[in-house]
Amino acid sequence: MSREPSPANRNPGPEAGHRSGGSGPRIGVFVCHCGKNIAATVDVERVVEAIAHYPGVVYAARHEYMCSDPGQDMIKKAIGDHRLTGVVVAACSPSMHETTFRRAAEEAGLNPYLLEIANIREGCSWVHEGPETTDKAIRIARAMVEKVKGNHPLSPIEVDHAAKCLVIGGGISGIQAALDIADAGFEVLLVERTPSIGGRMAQLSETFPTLDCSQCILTPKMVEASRHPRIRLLTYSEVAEVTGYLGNYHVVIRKRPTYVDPDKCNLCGDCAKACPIRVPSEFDRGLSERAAIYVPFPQAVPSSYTLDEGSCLGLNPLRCSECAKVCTAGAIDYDMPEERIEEDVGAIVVATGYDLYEKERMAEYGYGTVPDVIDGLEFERILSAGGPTKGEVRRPSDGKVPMEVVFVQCSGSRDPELHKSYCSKICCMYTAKHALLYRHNVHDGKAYVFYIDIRAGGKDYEEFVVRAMEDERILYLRGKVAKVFRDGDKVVVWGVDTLTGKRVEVAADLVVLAQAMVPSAGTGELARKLRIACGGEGFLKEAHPKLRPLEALTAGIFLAGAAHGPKDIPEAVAQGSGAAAKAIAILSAPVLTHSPEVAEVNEDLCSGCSICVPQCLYGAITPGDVAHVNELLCEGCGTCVAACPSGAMTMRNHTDLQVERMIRAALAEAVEVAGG
Amino acid sequence: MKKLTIDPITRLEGHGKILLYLDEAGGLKGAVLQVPELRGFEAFCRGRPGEEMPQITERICGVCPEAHHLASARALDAAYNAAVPAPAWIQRELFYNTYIFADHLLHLVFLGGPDLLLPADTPKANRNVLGVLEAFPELGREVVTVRARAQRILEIIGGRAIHPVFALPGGVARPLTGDERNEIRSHTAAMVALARTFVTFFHEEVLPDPGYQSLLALPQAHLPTHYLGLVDPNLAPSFCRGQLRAVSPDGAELFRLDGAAALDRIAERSEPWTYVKFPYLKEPGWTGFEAGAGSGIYRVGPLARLNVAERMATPLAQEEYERFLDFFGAKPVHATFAYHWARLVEMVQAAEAAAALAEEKGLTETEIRGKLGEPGAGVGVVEAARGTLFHRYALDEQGLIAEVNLIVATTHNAAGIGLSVKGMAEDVVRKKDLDEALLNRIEMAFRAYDPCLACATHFLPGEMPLAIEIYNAEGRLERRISR
Amino acid sequence: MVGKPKIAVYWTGGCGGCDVSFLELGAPLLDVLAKVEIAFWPALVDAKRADVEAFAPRSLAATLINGTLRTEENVEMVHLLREKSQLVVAFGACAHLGGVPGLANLVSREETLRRVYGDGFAIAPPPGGEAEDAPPKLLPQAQPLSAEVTVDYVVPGCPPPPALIGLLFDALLSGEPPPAGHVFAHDKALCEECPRTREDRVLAKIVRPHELVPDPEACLLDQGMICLGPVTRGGCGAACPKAGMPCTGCLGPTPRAGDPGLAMISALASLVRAGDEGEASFAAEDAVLDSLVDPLGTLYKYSLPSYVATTKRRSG
Amino acid sequence: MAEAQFEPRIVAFLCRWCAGAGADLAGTSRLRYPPNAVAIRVNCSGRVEPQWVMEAFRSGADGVFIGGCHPGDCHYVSGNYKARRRIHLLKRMLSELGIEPERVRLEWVSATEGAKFARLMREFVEELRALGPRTDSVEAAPPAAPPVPSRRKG
Repeated sequence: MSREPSPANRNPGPEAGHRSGGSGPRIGVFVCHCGKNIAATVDVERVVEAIAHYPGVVYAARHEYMCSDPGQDMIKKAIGDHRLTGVVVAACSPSMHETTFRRAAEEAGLNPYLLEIANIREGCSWVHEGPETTDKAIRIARAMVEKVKGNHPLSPIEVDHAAKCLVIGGGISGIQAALDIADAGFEVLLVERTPSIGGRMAQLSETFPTLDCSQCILTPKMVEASRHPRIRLLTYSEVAEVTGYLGNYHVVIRKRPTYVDPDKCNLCGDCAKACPIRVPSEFDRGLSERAAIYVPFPQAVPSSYTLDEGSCLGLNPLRCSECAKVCTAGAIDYDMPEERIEEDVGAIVVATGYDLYEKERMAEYGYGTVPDVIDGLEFERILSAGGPTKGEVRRPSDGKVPMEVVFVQCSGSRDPELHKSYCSKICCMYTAKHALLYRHNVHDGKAYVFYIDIRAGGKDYEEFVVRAMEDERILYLRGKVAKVFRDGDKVVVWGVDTLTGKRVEVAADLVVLAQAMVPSAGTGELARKLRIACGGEGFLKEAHPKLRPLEALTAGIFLAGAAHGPKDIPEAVAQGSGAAAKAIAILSAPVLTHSPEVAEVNEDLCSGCSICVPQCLYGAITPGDVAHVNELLCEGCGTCVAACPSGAMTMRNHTDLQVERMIRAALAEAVEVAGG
Repeated sequence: MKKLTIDPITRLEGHGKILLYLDEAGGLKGAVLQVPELRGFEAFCRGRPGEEMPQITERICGVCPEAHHLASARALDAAYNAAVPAPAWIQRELFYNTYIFADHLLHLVFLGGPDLLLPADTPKANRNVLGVLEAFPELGREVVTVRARAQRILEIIGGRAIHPVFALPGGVARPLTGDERNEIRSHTAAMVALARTFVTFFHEEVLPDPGYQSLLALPQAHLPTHYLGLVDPNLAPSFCRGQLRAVSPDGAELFRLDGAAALDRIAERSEPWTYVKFPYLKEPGWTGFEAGAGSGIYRVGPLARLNVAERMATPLAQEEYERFLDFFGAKPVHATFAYHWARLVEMVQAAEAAAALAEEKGLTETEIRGKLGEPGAGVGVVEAARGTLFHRYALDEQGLIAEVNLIVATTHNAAGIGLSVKGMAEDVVRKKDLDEALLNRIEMAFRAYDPCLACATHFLPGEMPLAIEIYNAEGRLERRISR
Repeated sequence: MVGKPKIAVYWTGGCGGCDVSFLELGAPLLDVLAKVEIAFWPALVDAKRADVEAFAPRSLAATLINGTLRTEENVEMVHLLREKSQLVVAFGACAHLGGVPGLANLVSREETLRRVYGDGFAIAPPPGGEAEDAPPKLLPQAQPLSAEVTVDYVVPGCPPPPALIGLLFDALLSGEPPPAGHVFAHDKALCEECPRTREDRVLAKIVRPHELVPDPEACLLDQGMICLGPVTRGGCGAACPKAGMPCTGCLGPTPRAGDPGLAMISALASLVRAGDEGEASFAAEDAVLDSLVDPLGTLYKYSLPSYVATTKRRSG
Repeated sequence: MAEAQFEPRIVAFLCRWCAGAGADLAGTSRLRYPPNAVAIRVNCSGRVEPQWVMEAFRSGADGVFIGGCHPGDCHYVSGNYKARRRIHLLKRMLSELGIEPERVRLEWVSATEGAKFARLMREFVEELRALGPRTDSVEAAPPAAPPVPSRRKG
């Protein structure tokens, strides 16, 4: 019941040793005493005798320490003297010395993939006693001889790659990744959907736990990115198509027209004044208005106006053109076309960031219906010197300074029944920050914080929260808010303090909801284009939750920032640098090399049933009349091989034929053992 | 003692050999039809999914898989208490009439044909379809091509011509398309045309032949038994629907009932000396191996169906049916060799019916599955080419087969075939120096029934002794050799 | 008729469908029949066993044998025919793999006989006959042809599609027959010739044919039906899937599939999904897998005797 | 002399990342367990084919052990889940064939669970001794080889 062995590795390299010889296999077996480690319980001499007479074995020898230079020389010499077509070293676990012995084989002119380790130490001499130990050692050696008989000479797969990287998302995490990669000497395409890079961090007032000004620490990085000779900034742009694979991705980017020539625009702002249109400002979360032609915020990069086609009275046909009339710089060009940029990149970093959970879904907290119920980012804008209230805390409805403010944590988070089941991680911290900043602003104001529990894991975080809690005018109430509703010009909050068990009712002037973080809009669509996975909640999925947290399952694509899950700024920056390091490892390699021991399709047998396709989480298999395996993407797990019903999928040097012969060799009638 | 062996008996479906034991004087001591075959369906069908039965039981017989396929589906309809929608029924009936046409044609030309179409003294080497094709080349070619076209219809509807896959509990697998209907139309037209041709041919070449005339008249081949078959509401023969009607040797109706109820009127007789069960009508009951109104022994198949019917369902068939009645004068017709002629009459009706069904609007409609109830027990009955076929299943709560029982055409006829073989054997051994051609006459006796031993032995024993009784001059049972 | 190659056609424990399929060649049948002499074919001509015994060894150019081996007589006959033939062709699923009657191996011979005839059953010669007249004994198990004699070629299928039978005769009459062991069917699986489109290869539930009117375009496996197409040789034009019914594997496994049942078990289990993969879904996945009723009967419908010996299994 | 007790023959398929590493750890920790099992290392439990398990039984094995990574830990993310489903379905068929499902054992063993690996080996051998030699009729070769070339050949 055996499938045929997979044909020899198609890559250049010596043709199959014993196959070309045609004279049948000539296997050498080298048994190691490992001092007493093996010899104490395994009768090494018996093993050598028994295996020497095993079909296909032409030479068998033993040595005190096979891994020692004399031991290795013994193997090298025998390879030459006995024209060996395969070698089995019966010694310690392959994880110890496989590479050592394979290098030795190669030096002696034997393809390293024709050498295998039979583990008779960890798997035998160290764990058994009595004569059966020797019997088992012989079985292990025999089985490995059978495997080597079926091995083919292979050589590593090598592919060229582009030395350029695509970074998707111009938030702090994406900026950091772009800078690190560019500083390492590689070209970077930094693609940002909005008119300016900067992302969420640009909207923040001050950052915990140090309370330094967000803009002040962000802006330099934004400028650095825009000025960097190796970073090509593509704002107001989106990734349209991604094809190809690790090292050789071909990307198509659509750059929407801003209708303003950034080189000519001098930011005088006359156009915006002249513009008859006013729409809510995205950057200020609707707390202020902007014209149809606008800069999202003063420090925007690139520093140039953008004409928003959506809110403009009309470009085609031209309906207004007031802005052009007043633009002395002649920067406005209504005929600016959409640009289509095509590039080949070796790696991709995805840093598309987060949104806040939609208002509409928080009806129970009056969010979206009561004007003085706002979310954390809106409050950030209110706190910002450059914000709609110039940094004074005034509430949206009537501009009054709120004397009592209620902060609600876990709004939409940790609520599997109604909302999101996960913890949004940063809310405890920024709520504490909000409360403190509010108190700095409104000295006689009073703040209430409703929380389930406080999660302040992070450098200096706990201390920061304690600062807030110790403020006598910030009242932390452990419990969930049941209802928020409007009563005259007050916003009434009903909650329960689960510590005292008392019902709490606050007639507040302002309510700030620490809304759950969700992946930014379009994350799923982008993931499909990139052929990477999203988890249940829509955040991008890493290749391994513990061992490969920066990598997507698709090789050559890396994850950074909140697109991968709720993160605060330092984490997002760290992951940006980490993803950059991963990308640099690819970009800096002279060629990409990959193990040749991968899956392979026998095209004469494949019917294209494509049962194998979903087995591969690495996207290595493309369906078709016959399935195609991208060797570079194949990780060699063999799940597709086991799934293939027709035996068309095989794995190099791990074919069913080999394994089934190993099974028979391992079980064949007991070998007579001395004294047995 | 002398032994003559005919092994294997040929030009029928399944295995069999005949052993004749003669005394020194050359008189017949015993005649045994041995069926050395057992496949054990009854045993291994248990535990299989019910919906698999149409595909499993049809492997009982590759000559009439369509009959098992549909009988099985009907048993499942009943077991699931499902109402089969009209479009599904049109598909099934069109399929089934085409099968009857093709199967009868197969027997008339390929299996029984040589006995019928070639002179009795034809040498063995030519006494086969090839001989027929040589004797009647153009008819032969036409038969081969039209049979292929009929098979094409079975393929379109059934998915495959042999061992179809389309029938399911409560309906059929898929709706048919307009293109498929058009192709079917062209084939049914050819079937009707060939039916006409064959009728003319029969009256010009076969019926006048003194050999056939003598067979029709042969007293040993004249067996007055009861008859059983399906009829439609107008009392015309029906192949896969309608009620079962039984008539006595003098043509009086004994009953007209649905399959399950009719099955209650039938008992199975097992004899200590044989493993085959002999079905008989509870009323009048079992009186031993003898024909006649007093005996519960009945026959099925083409002749039986014409005998239980009062008319045919289609015009051309009706014409031929009347000629058939005129020839024999009285009904029921008891001449065993009239089975061949009856087969022809049915072949005409099947062709005409198929042509009509191909025009039915519902043929291409999409409501093809009835709602299924909880699995239970059910009986399905159809008329296989060679006679009535019962499938009876009991399903467990998963819809797996708990019990299965089949009564197939050749089993119903077992007693009749036995009596016929014995009769022919007596006739033959009376003659001196038995030659091969004479022995063939014994085979002819039961080839007339177009017996399907594969069917009969789907789970029968390795042996089916026949006519081991010795009758005296008055035809009274003298002694029975039992074991 | 002199000079024409002699051929024989014989059935062992079969249903005759293979013989009929031969006749379904239609017009080409006549050409074939014109080119060969049929020396023995119980279904069609009147030659008897005695005639066969009289043939000279290897005087038959080819013998097509269909049916499973069930009785000692079957065995005698196939050895007799092997001796008289230059080439022996396993014709149809029964001779090739054991066929549907091979399902009898799910029940022991003794069990079968007991169920049908009750206890104490013993075969015996007819009255007045000698011992040799007794009907042949049953073999302990149904067997494919290759269990008893060397098989030169295989025409698979239940029954073999006329197209494949045509291939056989083209090869036989061509003068240069293919190497021994040739199977007259495709090496690639049925999916290759199946017009149905394969979308998401996920088995979210298992449905039985009577529970669903399948979408006419989509792959039946994707719709939850256990279709053996992926492990079964092509050559029939995917007749059953085209008819809206799943492939049940009558052409036998592809050359390297090995044990078709185990190959499908691996494939089906690989495709099963019940929510995100992970511990939380284990129970739901098992529920889907357990809804596959009668695995042996489904996965080895035509091949039980060739792949699993089962007579000692729990008596059913 | 006491009559020799039944020594079951076992094949163990171990994934290289978890169960295989766990077995190595059992070795470096010098944890004793009976020598009945011969290990065959695979990259992932998802590579293990039902046909191998049957091949082991055809070759006279009394038990088959498959060791993979714990749920969530698979080096290839989900190969162990595929293995689990395949073995689940396989066991249903084995019992139909008269092979006790307990003769096939799929276990999760991490690279740090050397002790668990040794314990499982001891347990499995004990269980198989209790079960005794196989009584099914799965033979060294199938009852009848299908004609060449439909057997898988090298």
